[in-house]
Amino acid sequence: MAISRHGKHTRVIGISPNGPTGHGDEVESAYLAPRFEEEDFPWKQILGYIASLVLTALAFGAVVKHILPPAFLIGFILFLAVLQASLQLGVFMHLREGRGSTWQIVTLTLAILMGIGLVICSIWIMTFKSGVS
Amino acid sequence: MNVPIEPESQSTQMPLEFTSEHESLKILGFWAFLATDFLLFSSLFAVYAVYQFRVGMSGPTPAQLFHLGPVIFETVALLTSSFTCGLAVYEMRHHRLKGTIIWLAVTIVLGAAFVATEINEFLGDIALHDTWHRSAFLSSFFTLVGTHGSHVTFGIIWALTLLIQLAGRGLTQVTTRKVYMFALYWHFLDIIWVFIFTVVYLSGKIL
Amino acid sequence: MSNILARLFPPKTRRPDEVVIEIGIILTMVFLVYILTSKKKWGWLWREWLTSVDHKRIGIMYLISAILMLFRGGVDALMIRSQLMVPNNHVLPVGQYDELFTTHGTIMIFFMAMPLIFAMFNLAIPFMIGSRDVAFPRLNAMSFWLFACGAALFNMSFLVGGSPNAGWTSYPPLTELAFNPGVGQNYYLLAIQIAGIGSIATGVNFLITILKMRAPGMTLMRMPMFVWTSLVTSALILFAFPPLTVALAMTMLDRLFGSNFFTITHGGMPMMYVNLFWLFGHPEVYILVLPSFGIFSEVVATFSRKRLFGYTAMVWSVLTITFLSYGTWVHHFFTMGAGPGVNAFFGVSTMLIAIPTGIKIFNWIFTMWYGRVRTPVAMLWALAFIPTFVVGGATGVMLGAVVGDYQFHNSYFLIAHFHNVLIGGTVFGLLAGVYYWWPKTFGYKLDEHQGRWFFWLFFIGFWITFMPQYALGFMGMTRRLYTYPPGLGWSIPNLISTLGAFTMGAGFLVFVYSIRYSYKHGERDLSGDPWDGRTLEWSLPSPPPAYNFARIPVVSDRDAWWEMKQQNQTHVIRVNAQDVQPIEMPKSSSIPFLMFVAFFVFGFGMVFEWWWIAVLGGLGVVALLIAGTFDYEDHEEIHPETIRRIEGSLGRLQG
Amino acid sequence: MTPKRPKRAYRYILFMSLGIGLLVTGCGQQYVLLHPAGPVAHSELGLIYLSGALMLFIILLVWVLLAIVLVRFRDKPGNKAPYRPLWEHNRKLELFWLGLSLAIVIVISIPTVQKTYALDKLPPAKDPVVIDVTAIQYKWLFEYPQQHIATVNYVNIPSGVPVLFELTAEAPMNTFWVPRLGGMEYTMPGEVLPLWLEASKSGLYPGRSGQFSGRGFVHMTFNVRAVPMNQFRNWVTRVQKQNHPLTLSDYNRLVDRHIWVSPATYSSYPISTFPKTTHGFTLHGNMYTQMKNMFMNMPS
Repeated sequence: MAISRHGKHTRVIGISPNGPTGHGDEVESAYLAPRFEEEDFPWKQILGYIASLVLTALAFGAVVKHILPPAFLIGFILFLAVLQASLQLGVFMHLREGRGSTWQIVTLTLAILMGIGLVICSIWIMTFKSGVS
Repeated sequence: MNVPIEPESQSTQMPLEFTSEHESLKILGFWAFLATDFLLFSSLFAVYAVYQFRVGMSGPTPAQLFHLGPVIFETVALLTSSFTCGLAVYEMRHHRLKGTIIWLAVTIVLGAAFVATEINEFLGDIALHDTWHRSAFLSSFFTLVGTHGSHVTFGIIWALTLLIQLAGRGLTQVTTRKVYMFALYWHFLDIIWVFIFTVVYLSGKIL
Repeated sequence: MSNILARLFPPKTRRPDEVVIEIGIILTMVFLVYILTSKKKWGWLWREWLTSVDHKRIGIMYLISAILMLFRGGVDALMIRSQLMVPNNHVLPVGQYDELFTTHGTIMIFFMAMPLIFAMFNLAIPFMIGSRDVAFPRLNAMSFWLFACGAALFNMSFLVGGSPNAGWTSYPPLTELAFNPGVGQNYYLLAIQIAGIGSIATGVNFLITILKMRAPGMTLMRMPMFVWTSLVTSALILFAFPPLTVALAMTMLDRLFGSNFFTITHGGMPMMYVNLFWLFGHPEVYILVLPSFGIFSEVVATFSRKRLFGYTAMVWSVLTITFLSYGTWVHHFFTMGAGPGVNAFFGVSTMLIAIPTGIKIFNWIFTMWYGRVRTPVAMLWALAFIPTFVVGGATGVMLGAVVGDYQFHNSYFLIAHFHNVLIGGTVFGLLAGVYYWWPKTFGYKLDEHQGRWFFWLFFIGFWITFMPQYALGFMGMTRRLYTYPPGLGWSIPNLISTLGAFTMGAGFLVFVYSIRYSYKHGERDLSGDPWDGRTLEWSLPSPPPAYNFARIPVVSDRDAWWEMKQQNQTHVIRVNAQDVQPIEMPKSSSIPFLMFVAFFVFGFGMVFEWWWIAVLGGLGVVALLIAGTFDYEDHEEIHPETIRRIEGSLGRLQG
Repeated sequence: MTPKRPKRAYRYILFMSLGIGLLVTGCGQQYVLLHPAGPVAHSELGLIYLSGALMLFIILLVWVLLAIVLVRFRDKPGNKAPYRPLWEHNRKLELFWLGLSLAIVIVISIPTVQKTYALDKLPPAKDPVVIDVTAIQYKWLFEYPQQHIATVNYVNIPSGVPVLFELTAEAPMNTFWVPRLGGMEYTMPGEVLPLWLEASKSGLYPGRSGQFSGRGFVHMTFNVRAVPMNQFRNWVTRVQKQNHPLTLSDYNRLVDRHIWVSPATYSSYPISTFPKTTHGFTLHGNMYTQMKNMFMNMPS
């Protein structure tokens, strides 16, 4: 069952915890139980929007002002980008919602792992050439 | 042993787009597609990361090529469109057809502004002969950003067909599912853009 | 006009046998058209097959295409082996030899093994999980037609324009315009790209099908092993194909639009292609072999009359293989100087895969332990798989040991290794599946006696063909060599190898004859359970009705059907005449087939750089997508009366 | 179907003769990988033997197990072997083969990692001879930046001294492979990859390419001739005195893919040739060394 974290403004649209999905046994369906939440005013969306603008401004400002040495600066703005992405996923893409949302989280997590591995390994492989010392 | 099949009565509590078991499968399928698309962009990012300093004999470097002004505009436009798209889904979940259509239309307009700015930026580069014939860096830059741009363009066409369907059929199990899927796609493109903004444009100005 | 003709039919030396083959292909097509017209079968073809979204029909179409492609790829192989039979041979012109090994590899991987795997998916998985269809039937049809489009485009290169000639891996800069000006490479890029889109769609489809469409009670750990391996294969497809898409697209942009990804000027970096290609290519190996592992698990358990040994360990090893397979791609280019750190890391990760694979092999052997092993042809293929695949796996570890690979890379040792894995693993496994599920698909068994001939010819031929190639590797023979001088000791192993290849070819002919023979005289399968099977597909009549299950079974154990038989509960799969409900089934659609046409036009235009044709095809694709989104009538109901009639005629009505 | 004694004996003989045949032919000189002529190839062969032996053990284990199972548990009337259709789990057995595979992988991994790092470094004490290798469509061009001479389709090296090959390509990729001296390395346009090899004793070692590079790929062969150091020096001096220099027009003829040339020797080469293909960077024979050589070779 979707747990409300927003007090009384939140109307939880849920299914009883043992609500079956028609697949799997009880243990599985505890994870796969449908979960949804929706509010009476789009606070979440508005806050998310403001946060995304602030994060963008932060990254932009940091780069224009060159507040850190390049390596740290890139790390910092990448961190901000990851925050932004999580924001979009959580607020706008309703990642945790759905019938059997576990599967979309698993798929996406795997894809993100693979994607990061792909980029890092490619850089590692392609830019580091052995020299005979 | 006998696991009961889901009673339809419980389904009515769900948002419309999830009520039909068949339609909700498509949403999960779309997540799987997004995972694939994410890896497509990862590959493009990997190529860009390796190629960004391979500017050839005479090509411009990232710092020389990029102008942050239009990029900031693009970023804000896309972030805002992501917000309006979120509002469209919010309206849809509250069964307000008119609100859904309006916010979706705003999303389309903002998306179109984004694409127009990007095309304008590209045309500016091409006018300066900074085409992708010049260097591997330019090839990877235009391909990465262009792939994102064409995704956005495709999204706009998709949203237009959705508007027609919404106007004609109202909010049904099928149309809401389609709007929800479009929203996922649109926010996903926003995420990709955040990384393009960071890895391509901002990093290009740092290094 | 003459310009166009010169591009379509470039002036190359066409030898008489080529002309004969080309005329043969054209005559066959004319003949087919004539037969269809004279027997008035066009409507039937259109309604029952071309527009069908039924996974059974689609599976059969995959199967037929795969067998055709096996023939084409096999002929390529035989011509390669003929050329290499004796030293200093010039049976084939050098250019044609280059085309042959390219089309052989590409066809076998992308247009034979992949569709055969998808055939198995389509013909078995919905039955095994107790479902009436796949999650997205129309997408399924589209996958098939995109594959068919890729295959058609690729094979057309033989007739029109010229074939690709840079090997199935097609490393740039050899594939760049500067070194490879013909249209052959364009065919390669477009054909694989289009078929690849179809593969990704299949991956999405079966991932969701298996995750969400299982019968009640079938938990993950109650899924048959083949369903497990198909699940992870689908995931692998999702995660592995994007890098290929990117690599192919970039090569295409280089060739057609003058970008500089893999060129040797302006900072292009050919090695990036290699990196991306193997990012796809290595998981692809597991995409090809994991379904066979699954088939093998089913077949061995069935014909040992015993539960699969170490099911949990098998599941975990499959998952481990999947995960590890993404971290090993560099072992395909240890010799590209990425440095000792990279090489050591990827060398060890490669060898780690041997652990779960080893576990699986022992589990299969111990599945037979304390069992009762029958050996029909399906089981023979599965039994042949173990000793063959273990050699391939073992030589794989030798190749994974980095500095050993410095010597083996691109030598015939490697050739022997991957044929050992791909034939011994993939092909044997899939043939086991073909023999195992043939009665379920068509309602009759393939002839066992002829099947044994096929098996022994192919199996013995395989060992004769590829064992000498290990020796050739130690003798320093490298792959893709057009010819070789005498005196290096290569002559005799090559001769033996060629004889073996022709033995395999003879086996294939027996197979084709056997299909024809069994169609007429094969043993009909009336029970629906010819092998005394264990999983749900054997609870259905052969061939199953359009809706598969009149009544969705409830699963309480791993080998659901076996368990029902043990407890004399087989009647539960039968539906009561009174409570037959209407069944909603997907409706046929012409869009997937039209997609084939549109993509074909697009691909053809791109290959020849006739942009207006390409744009026309591209617009067609977009138009069809839009048409699809406005098509709300994608389901229809089967009337209870129809179901009652069908089930009644099969003798499957209760009461 | 009962197993017959004579048939088994026949199989036994067959396997024995096969094994012996393999062993005998394995010692033949044509198995170049088994006859290393230098430390690199020797080290690589060591690992091949180690992994090969362990793998042979696994292969035989699996084959024997399979044979036992097939004989013992065949479904035939009167088979007395136990039948336990529900037996699907045995922790000890499963742990045993998990441990076995893990142990084998560890045993192979350790020397693999060691040798990967070891072979990446030149032996410290000895001063290497540097040879710049360019794969052209369909020739091998060898340039000696220290001696400033060039050869085509063959290369002479001193024996007992490590030789550093700096590999690049003018056109599609090839691999540089001299099986008896050691494993291969790619030649890539725009990149320079190092590969060191050493011939312990004098001799003629054939080399070839392992990466298909186009229609004339079959011609991508060369010979490595290893001679003692003093002979090598004499040869260099002779070449510098007697042969013609490699002119730019010669070079342009070399890079024409339609022209096939026989082995050739040049007393010098245009300094720009090698850097041209690699954007002015080589590992050892870098611009600095080359310019130094140029000055040293200039008639004063």
